[in-house]
Amino acid sequence: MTERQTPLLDELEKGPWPSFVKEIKKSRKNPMAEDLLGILERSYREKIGHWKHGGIVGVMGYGGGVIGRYTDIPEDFPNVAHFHTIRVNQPAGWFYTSDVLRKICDIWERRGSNITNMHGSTGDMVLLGTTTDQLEPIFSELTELGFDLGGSGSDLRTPSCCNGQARCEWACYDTMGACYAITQEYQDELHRPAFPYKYKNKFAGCPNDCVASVARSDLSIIGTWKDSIQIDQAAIKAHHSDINMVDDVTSRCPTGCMKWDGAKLSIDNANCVKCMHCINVLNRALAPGKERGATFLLGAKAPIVGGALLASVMVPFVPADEVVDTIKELNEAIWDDWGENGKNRERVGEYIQRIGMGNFLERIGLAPVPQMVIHPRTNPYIFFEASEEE
Amino acid sequence: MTERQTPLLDELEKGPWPSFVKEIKKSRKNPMAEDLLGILERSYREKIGHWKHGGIVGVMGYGGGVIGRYTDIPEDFPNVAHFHTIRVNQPAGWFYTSDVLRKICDIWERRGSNITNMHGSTGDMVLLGTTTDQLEPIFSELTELGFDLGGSGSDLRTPSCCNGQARCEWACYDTMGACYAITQEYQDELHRPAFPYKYKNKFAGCPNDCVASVARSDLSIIGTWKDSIQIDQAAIKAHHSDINMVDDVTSRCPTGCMKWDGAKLSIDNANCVKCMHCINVLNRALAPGKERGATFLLGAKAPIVGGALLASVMVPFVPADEVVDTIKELNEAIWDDWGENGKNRERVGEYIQRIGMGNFLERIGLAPVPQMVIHPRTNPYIFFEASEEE
Amino acid sequence: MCADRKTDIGPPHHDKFLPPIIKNNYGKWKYHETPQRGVLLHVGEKGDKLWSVRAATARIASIETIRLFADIADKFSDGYLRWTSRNNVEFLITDESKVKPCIQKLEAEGYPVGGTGNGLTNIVHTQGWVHCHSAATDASGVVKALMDDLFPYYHDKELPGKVRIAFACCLNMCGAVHCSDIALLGVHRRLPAIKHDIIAKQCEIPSTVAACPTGAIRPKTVDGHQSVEVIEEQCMYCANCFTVCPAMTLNDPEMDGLSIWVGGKVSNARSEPMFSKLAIPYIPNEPPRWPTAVKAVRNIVETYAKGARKFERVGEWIERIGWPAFFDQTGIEFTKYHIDDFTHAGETFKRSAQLRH
Amino acid sequence: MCADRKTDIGPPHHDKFLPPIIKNNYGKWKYHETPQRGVLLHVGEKGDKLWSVRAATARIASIETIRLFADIADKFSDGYLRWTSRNNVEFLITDESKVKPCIQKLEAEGYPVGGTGNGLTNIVHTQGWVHCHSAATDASGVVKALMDDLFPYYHDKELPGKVRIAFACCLNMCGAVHCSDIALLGVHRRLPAIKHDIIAKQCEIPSTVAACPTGAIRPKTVDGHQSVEVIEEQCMYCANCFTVCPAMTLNDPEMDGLSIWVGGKVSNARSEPMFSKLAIPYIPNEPPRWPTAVKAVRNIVETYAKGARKFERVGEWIERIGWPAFFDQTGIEFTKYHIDDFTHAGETFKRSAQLRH
Ligand code: SRM
Ligand code: SRM
Ligand code: SRM
Ligand code: SRM
Ligand code: SF4
Ligand code: SF4
Ligand code: SF4
Ligand code: SF4
Ligand code: SF4
Ligand code: SF4
Ligand code: SF4
Ligand code: SF4
Repeated sequence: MTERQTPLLDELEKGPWPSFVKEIKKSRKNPMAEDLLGILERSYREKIGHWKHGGIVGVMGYGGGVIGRYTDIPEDFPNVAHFHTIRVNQPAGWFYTSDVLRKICDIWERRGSNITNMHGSTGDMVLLGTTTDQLEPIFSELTELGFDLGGSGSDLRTPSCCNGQARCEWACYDTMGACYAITQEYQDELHRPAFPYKYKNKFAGCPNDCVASVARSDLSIIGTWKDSIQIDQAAIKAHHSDINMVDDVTSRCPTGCMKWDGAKLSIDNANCVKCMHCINVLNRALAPGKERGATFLLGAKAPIVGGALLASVMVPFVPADEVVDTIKELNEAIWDDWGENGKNRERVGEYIQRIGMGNFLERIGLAPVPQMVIHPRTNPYIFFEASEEE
Repeated sequence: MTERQTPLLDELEKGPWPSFVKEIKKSRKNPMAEDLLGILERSYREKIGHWKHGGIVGVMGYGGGVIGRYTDIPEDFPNVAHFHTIRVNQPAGWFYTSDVLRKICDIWERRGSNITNMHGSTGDMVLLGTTTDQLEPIFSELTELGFDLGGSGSDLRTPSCCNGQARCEWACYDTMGACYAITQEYQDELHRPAFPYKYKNKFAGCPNDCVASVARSDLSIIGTWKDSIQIDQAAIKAHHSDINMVDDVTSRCPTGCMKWDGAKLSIDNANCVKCMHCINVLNRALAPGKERGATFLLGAKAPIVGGALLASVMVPFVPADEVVDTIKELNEAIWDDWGENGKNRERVGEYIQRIGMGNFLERIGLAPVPQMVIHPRTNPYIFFEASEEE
Repeated sequence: MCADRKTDIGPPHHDKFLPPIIKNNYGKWKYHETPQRGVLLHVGEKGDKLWSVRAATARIASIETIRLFADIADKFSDGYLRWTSRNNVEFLITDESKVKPCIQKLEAEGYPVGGTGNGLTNIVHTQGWVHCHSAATDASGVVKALMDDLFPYYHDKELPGKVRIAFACCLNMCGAVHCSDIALLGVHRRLPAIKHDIIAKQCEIPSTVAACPTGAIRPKTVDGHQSVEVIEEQCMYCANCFTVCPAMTLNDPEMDGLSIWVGGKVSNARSEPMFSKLAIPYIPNEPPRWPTAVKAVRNIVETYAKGARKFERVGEWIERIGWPAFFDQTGIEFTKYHIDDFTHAGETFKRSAQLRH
Repeated sequence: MCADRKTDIGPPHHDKFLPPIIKNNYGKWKYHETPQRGVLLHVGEKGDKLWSVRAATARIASIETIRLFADIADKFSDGYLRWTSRNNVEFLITDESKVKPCIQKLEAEGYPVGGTGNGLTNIVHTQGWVHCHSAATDASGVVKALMDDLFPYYHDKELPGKVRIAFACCLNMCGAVHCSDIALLGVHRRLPAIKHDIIAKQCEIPSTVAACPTGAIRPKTVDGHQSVEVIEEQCMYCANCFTVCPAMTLNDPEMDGLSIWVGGKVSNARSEPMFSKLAIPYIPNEPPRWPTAVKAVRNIVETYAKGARKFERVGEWIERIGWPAFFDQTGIEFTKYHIDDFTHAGETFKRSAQLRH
């Protein structure tokens, strides 16, 4: 097969940033990659994509994990007539060994396009482009290697987490452990879509939220602490050369709960909202408290249909060793209710808004607390219940 | 007529605060007042009001200014069988002479209940309770005295204003002058309801907003200034005994644009948002700038139907001498559009939300400016126009 | 109708009622002081001095009282007086020696002087059982009971900042209830009672149906009458149907009552204008002196007085300490009713992990 | 199907892939430093040291590249490596002397090291014309053009704070576009083209009608076919109908393009998480290197770099200076499209007189 001319794409080989065009060209000996280049050059010329709505394809017994994809011009690009992606559930924290990566590459060289996404934006390792007949063999080789598929469709999506305690001094609970435990616990929910719509879990070890969980997961578990920030007054000096204690630290505290008297830093911990800023800046001197755990937030999503949502507080604090059990309780209570009553393609965040947070809390068995709101209601439209009658 | 026993109401004659029960009793020689006492005692006993939905009553040629009111138990309280209120348009700033007040009292003694509200919460002098046959005579005596009725129904409601330049050093434009001018200009709109719903104008001389215009008027005109706050450094000392310059002043500035170096106060006026706080506290030393005018905001209302609204910025700054003309332009442009297209009982603030602010601005001929929003849109649901096609 | 019937003359020009000192200093005031609670001293650019003595009223004023004020004005302020935007009356005095006697006279007559500066002033309120058909509670009576109890904060005791209390007897909110430091609001809690036999005569069925913000009303034939029904779960007792249609009444002696709201403001000082937020969803009507409501408001005022910084309004104080602390310090119970569930509810959910623990 | 077909085994346990130093220090790290851009040094409670060298990738990775990374890992980091939550690759090195050579090797192979600390890191992005049927623009190409242009801010040049750029090729926003410092979002601007002849076969008409957030779709018979129509004024080109029904396509070569959003974040540091806000409603698709979009982003980054305080994220900077100043300083035009007109629009109106003039 002769290599195609791709004058437009070639422009994207220039410059210091790694080039995806080079990546595809590196895979060029694979005819799928060659046709991908061709179809992409065509899109660049015509300013339009050439993919069709995916049909339902997958591996036996699973309802998710594969995104079916076909080109609308198979006559010109027969090698990408089928070009399905496989979502491979990544190991927690995206840690690998060279060894296991090579084995995955080998499978993909034999059975796919040679091209991957490391990683998809939910967190999966995305194997980019194969044909329907290869799906089952790929699946069997992957499971042989100890890997399994991730989620797609109206299921529990592949959970993901920051690297947490593996490589971060601030992790307030074991994000990777929790992510693994939850992923294993819910293999059925992950592989067999049975929800009204997708449902995501993400795990961040502290309020820096390095997996964007508050914005991108239905249930977001963010590490935090209850007691006082640990201060090593002596170590503050180590920071003195590049940090101005007032301009850079105390004046940036959202609640103004810190004082620097020129020699000593004091924190009114009752008013600390655990934002992490001072700890981030003075990371040799300050550390989260010792009574650690997590805040649970629910309901984030992208805009379709009702507008984007950030997750909102469900449980202000759960001790670290109860995090996994609490996630299970919450997930299951939520799935029971939303799974039963959610409309088709209604994320849980939208569902809550439709039925009312107060009602939702009652149904999932959580008591309302003021931490759940920015402020109490401003409108007087209260749905008083009949049971209130005396 | 014998005086009734009112054991419950009598409880409300006790205590240091002026008693409305005493006020009604003072008027007791008037049979309407006597029956009002009786009906109110009944309400206190039964915990329910005894007034019916008002019928349409009024003076000839006017559609507003009188609120019809009838009791639902006329058999027991025949003297308040009719008990209409008359809204008398107050003089701007609620200034009176003893002389004119006595003349009003005389009219009301002859033709009404002897009881008033000084004032109603829109601002009118409210004459509380008369019969249908008295309306026309009262109106004629009031106009003879130089007074006219205020608004009610779907009309321009009685405009009101803070006392502004009459007695306040901070007034950035002539609120009373503007209120008077606008009231006179729109006598027809005030007396003959022709709008989809009520429409209110309120005038506050500075951002302290002593008439709550931002919360209680459809068009709110709030005085402000463009240039620098006037500072009399020497006068700051006059405040020194009771004011802490940092705790009470600079640290309370919403944008942190003030500095106190122990002797001198400096303000980064480009970042001053004209909140008034520092001027309020240091009123002998600071004053609004010299380039004065007003900010126009639109759309405030009480909750029914879509929830309460505060007014939002329409024109960030209008010089003081153009305020009245700009109000007229804006009122008229708004009435043209909302008057035509507003639904029945849809306040202009709700109307804007229904049709979209961008469209509304186009229709009333105002250019969009970023001062109108807290922040630009966060959702990507943009109604691009066909005219955008190239 | 006589030929010279005057219409559309508008209000009299205020010039007629302004004292000479105001005409001379119009737009030329320099600063003000508060020599004592209830008295404002405004000083003009050229040194002219005007004392305003502010006295409380019940808002409801008998003509006897207005005549009394006229007499007092004649005696102490050359016949000039005004009302404020919050139902206080002010006597405009140019002769300093008349200030104290004016105060004495007012207080002797039962109209105490106060209401300026940081503290309480008069309550903006509405008609209640005195005049309105919509009222879920009385207005003047609750206001009287409250102000008796909180009287020192009007008269002489200072609070950290201005505390503006408003009162409205139904959700129409004919007052600044939606933006007040503390607000009391009459609420219904029972479904509209529908007069099936007369509704079709008294009201337009389609506009009645359309009036409901939640779409709870549906047309229905009852006992052969053209009427409507209300879906219970969808009704939040706003009474908008009643405003449009008198044959749907919400008033109910047992279920009506009051709710309490906190933290609103309208001034732009320091913080931007804010809405009031729900503190207590329901307190029963307890005429004549509404002891539970009075106690609840006093509790909020006193907790605020203890905790707020100078100049801090109630809403600013709560924003600084956080709503959990507000509920904690006041001992008010947080319930599902506090969590918004109307159109923009989601905008009030706490969408961040910034929390005090 | 063979008897021993494995299913539901889930991902391998991460323990298998963690280097010994991490196992030993799991949950026991003490602090970190950044010896140079792109290198993190984590120090354990007992003094153990782990250097992570972070390199850029195009996210799209050929197996050749993954094998290259495997070789590099074998050589410098005992075979251990990881990817980050933003498509960078990290080599986990315990021998300090291997840090520089590892960097050299990576950069020589075209995978520059950087992305830590205050500055730019990799762009979170989506599939675009490489794989998705929905794309209003390409993803990888725009990202490549942008990062080439902004490269120094990834590699060595500092910015006041972290700047997270995200890219999504349609309103489904398969990325963190809604909460990014700077976001690029593919937009359609032409009505869905309806395939009247096949729509009834391919799609359920009722669920297609129901999919529209604004109710713009109505059932209609066209040329004898059961189909739908779209009310032009009510369509805002969200393509939700297309997601549900392939017979309604939005893709259009001339009208599709990009929008730019600014000021979002997800961390709780200092300020709470924030949504991105519209900066530029529309920029045409200009393959292969999207010069207008690139220039627009550079302008925003540079204006921010000039004006922001240390640690300040884009959204925090704008909140401090105010949106009028943002539009003024960047020279971006403010249009009616910037003013929200969707469900919660009113919540974004400026409802106060606190303004800079
Ligand atoms: C592959 C991936 C983008 C990428 O290039 O990385 C992706 C690709 C698609 N997403 Fe997504 N989404 C991907 C992460 C996301 C994320 C980000 C996240 O998970 O953190 C979001 C936003 C967060 C969220 O869940 O709200 C996201 C929000 C959507 C939506 C809108 C959902 C909503 O509730 O608003 C759709 C529309 C839908 O579900 O019908 C969608 C639909 C799609 C579909 C299946 C399009 C479709 O209608 O068939 C895309 C298939 C493209 C393809 O060719 O493979 N995708 N999608 C990401 C999954 C890879 C992985 O498994 O790791
Ligand atoms: C008399 C007064 C209350 C008072 O005791 O002071 C009043 C009394 C009534 N108001 Fe009001 N409103 C009065 C000021 C207000 C205000 C405050 C203001 O103007 O600053 C508001 C809130 C601001 C606003 O305009 O939104 C107000 C918002 C309403 C509403 C809700 C309007 C809305 O858009 O949400 C209604 C309901 C309606 O219009 O159908 C309403 C309706 C009514 C009616 C006419 C009830 C009705 O449905 O027939 C009341 C007649 C009561 C009576 O017995 O006289 N009244 N009303 C006030 C007028 C006196 C005056 O002219 O000075
Ligand atoms: C007389 C009156 C205007 C009128 O034309 O009637 C008035 C007059 C003054 N106001 Fe006011 N305000 C008046 C209602 C208001 C209102 C409206 C309301 O309460 O419904 C507000 C907005 C309240 C709110 O935000 O909810 C108001 C917010 C202010 C403020 C801002 C206070 C704050 O910190 O938020 C100031 C500044 C100050 O007090 O230093 C102020 C300051 C003043 C000054 C000092 C202005 C001056 O130099 O003359 C006057 C004496 C204040 C005092 O009472 O100590 N005035 N003032 C109103 C008296 C009402 C009453 O009887 O108590
Ligand atoms: C490796 C990674 C986690 C992972 O498991 O993959 C990570 C690792 C670290 N993050 Fe992060 N963050 C990572 C994604 C994020 C994200 C998520 C995102 O961007 O999508 C965020 C939220 C961003 C946002 O708000 O939009 C994030 C917000 C932070 C912050 C808060 C910054 C702020 O001021 O808002 C810190 C604190 C700091 O930088 O001082 C932080 C700090 C750190 C530290 C210093 C934590 C530590 O002690 O190890 C790590 C090195 C940071 C650096 O790059 O300089 N990390 N960090 C992610 C690297 C992404 C990349 O390749 O660039
Ligand atoms: S979220 Fe917190 S614990 Fe996790 S990697 Fe980021 S900074 Fe570390
Ligand atoms: S973590 Fe944030 S809120 Fe707490 S003290 Fe530090 S800067 Fe302040
Ligand atoms: S609004 Fe301003 S100008 Fe008017 S009375 Fe109040 S403080 Fe004075
Ligand atoms: S008026 Fe307000 S914003 Fe302006 S300097 Fe004074 S305190 Fe600051
Ligand atoms: S608040 Fe309601 S009950 Fe009270 S006066 Fe207004 S409309 Fe009547
Ligand atoms: S009270 Fe309100 S919610 Fe209930 S039926 Fe009437 S209009 Fe609808
Ligand atoms: S953002 Fe849209 S076009 Fe891009 S991958 Fe996701 S669904 Fe496809
Ligand atoms: S593009 Fe969106 S708004 Fe337009 S018809 Fe389709 S679903 Fe409705």
